[in-house]
Amino acid sequence: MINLGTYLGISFALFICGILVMVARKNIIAILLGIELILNASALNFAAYTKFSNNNIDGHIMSLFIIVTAAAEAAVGLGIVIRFFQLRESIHIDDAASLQN
Amino acid sequence: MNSTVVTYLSQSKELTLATEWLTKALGFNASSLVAFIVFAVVCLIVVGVMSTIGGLGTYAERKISADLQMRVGPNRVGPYGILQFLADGVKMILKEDIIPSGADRFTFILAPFLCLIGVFATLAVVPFSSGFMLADLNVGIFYLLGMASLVGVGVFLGGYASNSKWSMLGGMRGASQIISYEIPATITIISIVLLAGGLSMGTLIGGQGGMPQQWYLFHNPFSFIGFFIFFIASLAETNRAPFDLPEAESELVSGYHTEYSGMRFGLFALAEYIEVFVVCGVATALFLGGYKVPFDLGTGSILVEKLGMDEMLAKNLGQILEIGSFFTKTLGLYYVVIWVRWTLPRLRVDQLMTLCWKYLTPIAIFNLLGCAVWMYAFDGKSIYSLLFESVASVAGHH
Amino acid sequence: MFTNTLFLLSAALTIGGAFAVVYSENLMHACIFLLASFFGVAGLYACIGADFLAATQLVVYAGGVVILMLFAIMLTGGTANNFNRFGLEKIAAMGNKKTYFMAGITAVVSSLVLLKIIANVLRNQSSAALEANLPTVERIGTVLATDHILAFEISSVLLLGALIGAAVISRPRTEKND
Amino acid sequence: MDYTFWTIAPIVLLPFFAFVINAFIVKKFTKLAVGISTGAIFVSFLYALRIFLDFMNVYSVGYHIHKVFSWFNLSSGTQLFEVKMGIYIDNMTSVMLLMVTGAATIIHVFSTWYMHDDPRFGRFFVYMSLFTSAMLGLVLSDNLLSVFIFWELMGFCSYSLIGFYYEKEGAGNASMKAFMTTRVGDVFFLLGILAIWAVVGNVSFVDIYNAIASGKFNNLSITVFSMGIPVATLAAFSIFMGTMGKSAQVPLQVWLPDAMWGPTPCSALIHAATMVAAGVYLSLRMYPLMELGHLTTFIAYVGAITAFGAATIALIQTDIKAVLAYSTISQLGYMVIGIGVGSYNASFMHLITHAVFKACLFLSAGSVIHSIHCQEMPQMGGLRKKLPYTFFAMLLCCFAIAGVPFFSGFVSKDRILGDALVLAVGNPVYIPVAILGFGGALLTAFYMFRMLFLTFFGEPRDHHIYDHAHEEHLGWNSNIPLLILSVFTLGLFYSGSFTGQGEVNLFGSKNEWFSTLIHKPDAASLHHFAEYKSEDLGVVDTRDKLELPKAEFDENHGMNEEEAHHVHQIHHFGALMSVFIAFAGIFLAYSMYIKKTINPDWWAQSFAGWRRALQGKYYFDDLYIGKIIQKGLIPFNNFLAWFDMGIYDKYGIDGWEAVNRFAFNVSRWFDNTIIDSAMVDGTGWSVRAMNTVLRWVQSGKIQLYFMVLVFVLAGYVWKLNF
Repeated sequence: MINLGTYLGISFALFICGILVMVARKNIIAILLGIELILNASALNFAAYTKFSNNNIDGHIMSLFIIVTAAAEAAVGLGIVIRFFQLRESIHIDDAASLQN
Repeated sequence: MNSTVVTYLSQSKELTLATEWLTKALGFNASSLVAFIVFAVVCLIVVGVMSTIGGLGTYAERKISADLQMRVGPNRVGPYGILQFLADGVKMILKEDIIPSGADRFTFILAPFLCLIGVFATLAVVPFSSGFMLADLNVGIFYLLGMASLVGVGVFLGGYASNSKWSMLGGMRGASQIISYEIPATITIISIVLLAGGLSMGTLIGGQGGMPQQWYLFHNPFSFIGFFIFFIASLAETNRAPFDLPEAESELVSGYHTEYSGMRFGLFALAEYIEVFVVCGVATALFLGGYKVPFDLGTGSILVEKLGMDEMLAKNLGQILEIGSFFTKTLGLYYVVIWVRWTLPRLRVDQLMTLCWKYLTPIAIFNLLGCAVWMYAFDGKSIYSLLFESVASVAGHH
Repeated sequence: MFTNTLFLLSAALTIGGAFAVVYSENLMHACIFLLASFFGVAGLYACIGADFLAATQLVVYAGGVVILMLFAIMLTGGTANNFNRFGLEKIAAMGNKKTYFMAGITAVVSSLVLLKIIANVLRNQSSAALEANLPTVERIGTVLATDHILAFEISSVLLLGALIGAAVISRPRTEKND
Repeated sequence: MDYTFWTIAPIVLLPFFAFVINAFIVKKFTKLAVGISTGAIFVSFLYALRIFLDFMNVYSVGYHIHKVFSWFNLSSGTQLFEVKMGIYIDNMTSVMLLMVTGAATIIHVFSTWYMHDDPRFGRFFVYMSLFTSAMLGLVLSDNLLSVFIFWELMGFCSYSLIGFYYEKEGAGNASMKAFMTTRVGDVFFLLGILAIWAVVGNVSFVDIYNAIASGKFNNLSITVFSMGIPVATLAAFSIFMGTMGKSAQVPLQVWLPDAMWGPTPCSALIHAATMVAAGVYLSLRMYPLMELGHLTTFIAYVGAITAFGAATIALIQTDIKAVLAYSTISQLGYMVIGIGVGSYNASFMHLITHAVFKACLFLSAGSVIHSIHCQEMPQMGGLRKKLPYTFFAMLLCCFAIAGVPFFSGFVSKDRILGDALVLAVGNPVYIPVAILGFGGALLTAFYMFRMLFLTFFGEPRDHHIYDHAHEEHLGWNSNIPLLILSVFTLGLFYSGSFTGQGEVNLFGSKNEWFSTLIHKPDAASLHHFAEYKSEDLGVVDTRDKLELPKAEFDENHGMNEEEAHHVHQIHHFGALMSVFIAFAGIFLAYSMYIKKTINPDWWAQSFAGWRRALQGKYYFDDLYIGKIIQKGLIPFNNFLAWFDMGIYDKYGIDGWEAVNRFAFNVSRWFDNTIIDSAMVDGTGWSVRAMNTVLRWVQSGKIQLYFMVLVFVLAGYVWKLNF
């Protein structure tokens, strides 16, 4: 039961859910949730390939860096969201559509 | 399945016999089934004992506070009022379970369970003794940190879901306090991990000994400071006084569990008391030698050698001594926690954050560096062994 | 058997959580389901012996990212203006049928691509017995401090940058008094 | 001592780190920055000294250190394209390292005194550190590519330091001139590197030597105007053009006199001791290629013309630094003659000796200038009493450069001239070279002592300046460096014999370390390179470097007895002639400027035409600016401008305007008659439709962008079909 295929399948499902959330939602924080899902899917893929391909530790390292990057991204992203909210009183993504100012 | 308690118990003859009998009766190798059953039973025992300790915690708190304030405290139910917590429990179960109409039902129901799950999950790695530990994960302390952070989510969601301004303020205070104080606590833990060279509870305790000079508390000046940082940060993480801002009665009625009643409130309270126990246990394991007892009594080998005792019996006796050692130290710290609560006044929010970010975190980072330098400079020797060795070398012994 | 059970539970939690994130109408609930999904992923890591990764997943996501998200949701509640600056009605914040339709198309296209990529893997499942799971903590530590030291240092710089950046960005702008 | 990469690299890295650090701290901590620069170069000097001592005393002959690492590797399959970088140290490099670090240390120390009143005191040291590290990097380079990189870096530093006083218009122009002129040579140098790469597939010195030894260059030629030009000649010529640019050989010598706008210590380091010598160093490194390309005669002629021509210009200069600048060009010409006549060893020796005495001369000149704040010799005179130490140092250096026996200049220059004479006796083609060489030596002695006499002897010609001149006192960073340098102008540091070739031995042949250490890379020693393999960084050398004995000094230079006797005879004649010429030049100067038995004005009036030519510096500047730039480049520019304005602008832009105007008229008619009356709504609709599409494309809606991204990615992956 535990093999590469199922792991890829789970990661695939996570990724698709992430894309659905990213495109369907109009709330910036919800879109960030989708991005987190996608990042998790990729990290899971790395770990799975590590286990089922060559059992090298490098995949784990990559996953770790993905988690680190995700944390940094969440911090900065949410900072931007809060700043945006202070300026526009909205976190609707379509309010962030002006390409200037 | 890396379960220490199952490994330990499978040494006993009775369990081996039971396994053989079951294998015969069922017609397949029942060893994993037996292991699972044993594990489940032990888990239930741990949860039960811990719940009782949590309940007794409320009693102890009231009794000790009464003592500190020259009062009598609960004295009606049972001898010295010791059954008070049972009465409280019955009261909570029987109380009406109110969910406010404006509340977010799903989250409101979920929040206390999140707290409780987080606390109970941490029990898996709490080292009661060398044999009586549910699982000696090789990322033990790290796992504990991760699971304990669920409590923060629970507190936050509890505050949010109640749809009350007191609750919301309390929840946000609680969550921000918990994630802030996690940082000095984690950095201090890392400095101890540096001393021990591993993340599992077994490794962390294995580097220490039964005697106080072998504890990490007295290993070097930095770990000595680290203990106090860890203890303060743990107090804040468990929302205990003087850091009980999330439930500050004078400002926020009762903080994040203002709107909770009945058993839901009981779950929050239980989670808090068990978490205090767990945190004290971790402090014990990291700094105070954990379950270690002096003179190799833990393994029982000295009993077998000197008294000719049966090996398994000696081992079991050693386990009981170890559990006693662990509980003594942990409950001692538990007493200090209660003592602090009824002695110190509450901090302001800005003081709370100042303490964390301007004092504890820099000191913790300094400690980490100090520990690293100590390990490099003195080859991992403790200050006691350094002194002892220098004295011994002066005296001409080696 | 134990591992398989853990795997099934984790997979169910992961996928269920993810789907719930997609379908929940309440952002707070979506966040909670995301937490569930993260826990599932941690379990999945544990199933293939990535113990350190699992613990990291717990610490970083449960303790950090989700609480941050919750904070951000709380701090950005406020006024919900339903009209944009042109006076047109905005699309509902959690999406409507149209956006879900677009998302569905995107998801179908990307899933076609992904399936094409992983088709070979799914077709050729090796049924070889798995190697025993070894503890990874020490190996990860060694590799991080030797082979991947540069990436490690860069990620520390990244985190510092993110820390300062987040603080600077979200700080309320004060008027200068001169 | 076993050297690894990391025990050698600090030589370059220390000044470089000093540069990096100082670039940040120089504004606030000027003194600290100066200290860091000077300290870094001093430590480098200690490193270089150790390497030099090892090479001189310990290692066997022909031993060299060669450490490489792969810079980048684009090889695929059989096509090799790997660029390696590394360090290469042989005997010559070790001597060069010692010279560069030593001179740089002394000049740094001197600069702490000379520059300390300057508002940009610290910045000067920043440039100097960068320059020193670049020069050391060039010396340590094992391949032409990194030589080129450091070469350009030095060019930049030279540019910055010439334009150091950028408030003065002349300084700015001079720096641009230096940059542009050397650029001509550099382009050729790069072409040469490319030619070598095309043949060898690599530009490492060792590989080039191997390729020459194994005959890869043989029978390779390219056809230009139906003439077959051997690639070896082409490559050698191109690289020599680089030398001509950097070492200021005719006709690219015009930048060096103008480079004297820079601070004097920078002139001493860059434009006398090291950077200009780097060109000669490069040609010496590439000597086998020059020989293979039959370029030596050409090189000899270039050197001879430069040596003599620059010396004649120096005769009439009145600016003390200008005299030294032309003298530098002239002496570089001698080194190039040395390459041309195959006097490899002597040429390199002249490089070293010249670096020492010319650095000292420049520092002395700097000391004079610092003392009286004036550079014009007619306003000096009688400074001997005011500046006794400077006078002493300058006197020794003038003896050295004039070729007085027992001084270093005599030893090295005489050997070059002697070898030129040997060739001239055998081959009449070289006769002009020898004549120009000896003539230049006469002029050298004359103009150097003219400078000395005008500056230090006689009565003060400008009493105001003389009275305000600072008295000189001994100071660790003011005149001690001059005295140290001047001591090293004595010949016995370089050669034990009178002529430097073993004849008339004074101190025993053991003192002939220079001739023993430096060997012309002939066919035998080139084959010797095939045995060596380069090593990775950090590998400790396992070759047995002590197995072979140290080379003995060979009095016959590998020739048989009869030949050697013949050659020695010519050398003796050349040496006597040199001595005679040196004293003749000095006497001439003495009688003109001290005794005044010969009136220089008479000479000036009698040869007024020549004098005008000399004052015009042989009109090279006029040629470049007046003819090439004004008649060639500016008309070409004007042509381009005319094309732009007259053709493109007139017919292209204005024509387009006419078309537009026509379209505008048509549309106005259309608008007035049809649209305005009938189709306004339709236009409005179409505009709105277009607008809708465009708005959709650039909406700022990130999710839309993401969808498009996914679709494009999908198409791409589908197309790739993996």
